Amino acid sequence: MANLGIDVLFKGTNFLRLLQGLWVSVEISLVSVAISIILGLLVGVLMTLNKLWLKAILKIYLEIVRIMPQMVLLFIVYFGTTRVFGWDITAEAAAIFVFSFWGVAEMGDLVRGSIKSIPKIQFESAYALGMDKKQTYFYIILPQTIRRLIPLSINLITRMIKTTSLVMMIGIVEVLKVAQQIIEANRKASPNAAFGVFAVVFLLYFIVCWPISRLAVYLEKRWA
Amino acid sequence: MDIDILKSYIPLYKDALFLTMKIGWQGILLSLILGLVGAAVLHFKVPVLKVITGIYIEIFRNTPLLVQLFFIYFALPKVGVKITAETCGVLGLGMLGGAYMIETIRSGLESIPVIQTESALSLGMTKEQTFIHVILPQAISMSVPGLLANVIFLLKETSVFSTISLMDLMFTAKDLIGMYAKTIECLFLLVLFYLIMLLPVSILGAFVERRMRYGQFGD
Amino acid sequence: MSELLKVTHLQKKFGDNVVLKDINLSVKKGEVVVIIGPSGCGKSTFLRCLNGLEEIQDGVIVVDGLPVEAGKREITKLRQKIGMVFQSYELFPHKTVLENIILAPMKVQKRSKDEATKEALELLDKVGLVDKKDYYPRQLSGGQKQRVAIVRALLMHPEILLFDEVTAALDPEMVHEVLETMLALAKSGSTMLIVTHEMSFARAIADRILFLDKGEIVEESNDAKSFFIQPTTERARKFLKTFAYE
Amino acid sequence: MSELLKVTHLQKKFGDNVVLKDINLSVKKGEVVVIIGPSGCGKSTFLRCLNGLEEIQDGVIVVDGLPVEAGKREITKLRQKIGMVFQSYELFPHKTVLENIILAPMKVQKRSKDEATKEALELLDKVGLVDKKDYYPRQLSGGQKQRVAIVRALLMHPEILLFDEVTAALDPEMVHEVLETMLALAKSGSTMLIVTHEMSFARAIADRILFLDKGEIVEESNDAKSFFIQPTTERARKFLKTFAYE
Amino acid sequence: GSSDNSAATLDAGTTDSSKETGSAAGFRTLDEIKESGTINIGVFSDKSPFGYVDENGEYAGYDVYFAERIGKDLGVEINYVSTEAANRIEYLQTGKVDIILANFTVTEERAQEVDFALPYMNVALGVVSPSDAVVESLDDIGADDQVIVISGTTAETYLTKNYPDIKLQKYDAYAEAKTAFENGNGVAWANDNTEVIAFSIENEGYTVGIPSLGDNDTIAPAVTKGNETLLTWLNDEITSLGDEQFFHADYEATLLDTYGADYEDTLVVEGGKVQ
Ligand SMILES: Nc1ncnc2c1ncn2[C@@H]1O[C@H](COP(=O)(O)OP(=O)(O)OP(=O)(O)O)[C@@H](O)[C@H]1O
Ligand SMILES: Nc1ncnc2c1ncn2[C@@H]1O[C@H](COP(=O)(O)OP(=O)(O)OP(=O)(O)O)[C@@H](O)[C@H]1O
Ligand SMILES: [Mg+2]
Ligand SMILES: [Mg+2]
Repeated sequence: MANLGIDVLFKGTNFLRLLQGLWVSVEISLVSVAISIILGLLVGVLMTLNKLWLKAILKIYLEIVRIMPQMVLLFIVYFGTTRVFGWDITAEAAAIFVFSFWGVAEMGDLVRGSIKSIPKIQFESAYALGMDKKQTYFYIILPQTIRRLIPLSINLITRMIKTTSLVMMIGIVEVLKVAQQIIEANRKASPNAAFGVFAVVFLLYFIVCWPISRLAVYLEKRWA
Repeated sequence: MDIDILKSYIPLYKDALFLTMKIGWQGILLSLILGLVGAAVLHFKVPVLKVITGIYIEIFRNTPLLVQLFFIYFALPKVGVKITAETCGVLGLGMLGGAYMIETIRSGLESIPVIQTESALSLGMTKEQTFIHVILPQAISMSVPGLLANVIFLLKETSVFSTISLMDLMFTAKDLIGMYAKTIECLFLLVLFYLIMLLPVSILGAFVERRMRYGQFGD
Repeated sequence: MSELLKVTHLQKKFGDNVVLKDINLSVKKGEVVVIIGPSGCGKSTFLRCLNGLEEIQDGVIVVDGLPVEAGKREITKLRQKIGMVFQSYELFPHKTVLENIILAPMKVQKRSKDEATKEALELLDKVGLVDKKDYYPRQLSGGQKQRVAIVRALLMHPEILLFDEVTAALDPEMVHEVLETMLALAKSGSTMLIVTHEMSFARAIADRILFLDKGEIVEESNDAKSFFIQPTTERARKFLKTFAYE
Repeated sequence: MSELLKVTHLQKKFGDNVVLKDINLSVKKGEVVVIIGPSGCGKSTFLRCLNGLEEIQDGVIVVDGLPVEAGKREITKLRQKIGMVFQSYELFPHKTVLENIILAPMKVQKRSKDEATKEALELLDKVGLVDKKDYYPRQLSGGQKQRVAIVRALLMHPEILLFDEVTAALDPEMVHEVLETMLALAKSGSTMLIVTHEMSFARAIADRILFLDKGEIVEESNDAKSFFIQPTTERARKFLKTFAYE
Repeated sequence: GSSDNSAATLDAGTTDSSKETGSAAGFRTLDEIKESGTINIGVFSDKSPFGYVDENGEYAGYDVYFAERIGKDLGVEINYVSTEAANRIEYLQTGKVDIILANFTVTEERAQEVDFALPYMNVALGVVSPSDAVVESLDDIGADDQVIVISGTTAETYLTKNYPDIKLQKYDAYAEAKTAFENGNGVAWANDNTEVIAFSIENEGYTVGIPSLGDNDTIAPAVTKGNETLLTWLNDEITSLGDEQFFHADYEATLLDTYGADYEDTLVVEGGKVQ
């Protein structure tokens, strides 16, 4: 087992491609998280309103996201929209849609939790100062909510990056797919390439996710 | 959708469901044990072990389960440790879950006011008695919603078991699509069986969360 | 018109639970009214009704000629006439002392930042906190926080100030500094409604004492000193006894 | 041996911050000592040192002939001699009133469940809470919680009871019921060290008053009445003034 | 009785609607493809030597060699789409690719979903096992022994249908299946004989005990069901390429390294005619 196949990575543009694949994962995650935060704020606020039908709809939405495997969602969005509506959306768009669909629900729930955890007295003292509902949410409640949320949403980024390997199902070539391509293209020359390449992939994931989750811990402590 | 096809596939999905549940719940049990032990280690700041636990958490939380399984299943035999796919699935899921469970239980522990520990100590209880009778039960009930969220997350993560030849729900679906090309039927059953597996847990989670909120605020 | 606040036949229920029954009260400009009574008798609820934080089931509340109706658009106008300070935790934790104070004047009353800041600093100076203007609430002691909350209410130039047990969560020395601030306000002629459990403070500051029990005004006295020595009702006597030992 | 507690040259630091300097104190069986002083002067820290919740940097604490040494195994033995009640939130929320009370006697002193329960019910009866035995803490008022906490401490048959501002978080009427319970204990001959901000209560219960300031015993008086009227030190006089208005 | 009826109705309904979408947006005709200037071809990107990405990021392999020629003859650019075994049909049915050239074995079930053009390669099954315990007949396999297969391959379908008692150990990807086989997780590995033969050539200690199993299958390009114009063009193309022995050239360029010259005639189907 002397040759673990790391050398394979230095053939041609292999390593560069691996990094490009990683960037695809990170990019999809970042865009999705950005969308998730913005829409999640809105959904979260909606979740706290006392409208029964709205609550029911959002609850169902949340349950769907929790229970449906992301791969099924990817299939449905990427192929289903074409079948049913005849839309031909790109795989990247489908992936971002599905990840955002997931993220918005999760963020929404986090936002709801954070808003609920803000003492009622914060609303009331804003009202007592003559602010209306909109001003109260905008200047008082949301800024506090966001601070609690940022560490949590950072964790969502790492979870998304780790889940992006599913997008290969709709033809997107991300880091794990590139890894498989490299392993297969070099199977003859270095049969053990799987180990080296996967070790590097393991490391790459760690290098990307670890600082992000440390940042979350740091912010959580700072804003606690 | 073709009902006959659905009917003929259902037994396959049922087998997959049983396998997924079997491995899933064993893995979850393991993760809970790891979670308790790890959280206790961090809580008591046990020298050495504390550092090991920290490293363990960082590694398992920041890499995908797929890659973790790959190492346990394919790399360990190369150094002479051979385990069956099922054991590997349980181990992999348990190790990943453990890292999440530790964090959840630990934050439950941290949310218990120091005064609880101190009043138990002033009643003459030892550190261990305090932990077991006073702190842990409270921490667990504080963490229940988080623990259930972890359970759902872990049951869903079983979808990567296909890598190590375990015929879980996801793999069954992909496999049947590959062989017989009945995409719609296969995905429909996949969603249905995930519902069967996860909906009860999810409902339980919502229920427990509501009960806890009542608990905190009085009646 | 020297009558600032007029409450007639006020009734407030939570579900079937009648919390305030037929309350009548009229407060003149410059008056300091102290409301005391056992826990749960409805003191906080009463103050909250006054600035429309609670809907009322019956009766009329009129502040400076305008009726208080919770939920209506105009309520935000009305609330600018009423300053309110709560028991605690009400400063906005994500804003500095100064930002806390000038936020509402700027956003609600559309005053310029410079002008609001100038007045805020003057008021902060009066309560001895001008050097803390850039601190965050968590960096302040409880007593300092409450004084900032008072300044925040004052900057809106309210007609009436409502104080709900503003010292209940404070350490004794801090109680003192907050109550001193309130005494100063009373001397300067502010109209105030104060709920408190500090009997000696109530005695010192009150023009009028209301004793509330089970949602009713059981005793009303324009002579705080004699009320504390010799209340006329049995219920008030029993209540006051809980503050003495031996 | 009637000397239950002896503290000599006690020094306590947090880092470089000396919080208690050279404290000397001796308490006899049956004595009630009340400790007063401004916030942050070290009252709580002192009580916590006494039952080994804090490590001390210098000096000796001896309870009933045994030295208190935080962190040592024997500390659990010693703590059984010392009952302590805190400001609040100390009942175990996941256990009923009765379970809260009998947990330590059973687990620590290995007493039988029946015997512990029997005594617990007797004591609960004394404080008027026997009908609440199966309630959970969240179903009790603050005053009831504190009385349960006192019973819980009593069931361990401690030699000394330490009370740290047990009424600070309570509504005024509840303050009364808790203090009455403590007065009854004092009358029955319990040895107690009490930290409180309730001056009239301190005057009523104290055999001895300690006035602590900046970690030092500034004034010690065996005559509570005259201390409150005419303290000998300037610092005590200033402190007492913060409790009066006008 | 009644359940049969409802199934039949449902079935009819599906066929109708799929026909509708098929003609509306389901596929692009030959002219539409030419007009657009680009053709979308679904290939494997990790199945060397048939369809893979080389170390410079370029698609290569037996299937890709053919795809390149298609692009050239149509006079259009090629847009490669990386497919998985499980989504090849979906890509065609939604018209997201025009042709699948991903080592697609012709089967009855698949033929109901997509239209296959003429074949361009033979495939049969083979079984490889460790030399010290060679499996020479599938009847030798014990009740507790497991045979490794790759999900979605014809080997899996064949064994499931004809040897339902044999326990299969299924993997998603080649790399994993082979590693597991090397680790001794199964007594044998059943796959396309091309693969197992190559494996025994490259790895010492393994023997192909069963070189050919079951029917001979073929591999062919597939298009969306009903895409007559493209199908006809592909069939004509394959037939005429036979004249220049194109697929032999393809073999020599892409498969020779792996299989050597011996298998050239067994594997290659020239001009769409199976010998
Ligand atoms: N949001 C609410 N829903 C239902 N009942 C309420 C609500 N708020 C207050 N109450 C009830 O109304 C009554 C009066 O409460 P309120 O808070 O006004 O009393 P209080 O006099 O301010 O007491 P304290 O001195 O303890 O502050 C109490 O019986 C209380 O239980
Ligand atoms: N864990 C700690 N770490 C560092 N400093 C502490 C700690 N606990 C207390 N102190 C400091 O020790 C001093 C005494 O605190 P202590 O709580 O004993 O005061 P206290 O007299 O009980 O005040 P209060 O009346 O507010 O309860 C204070 O200056 C406090 O800041
Ligand atoms: Mg109140
Ligand atoms: Mg203290």
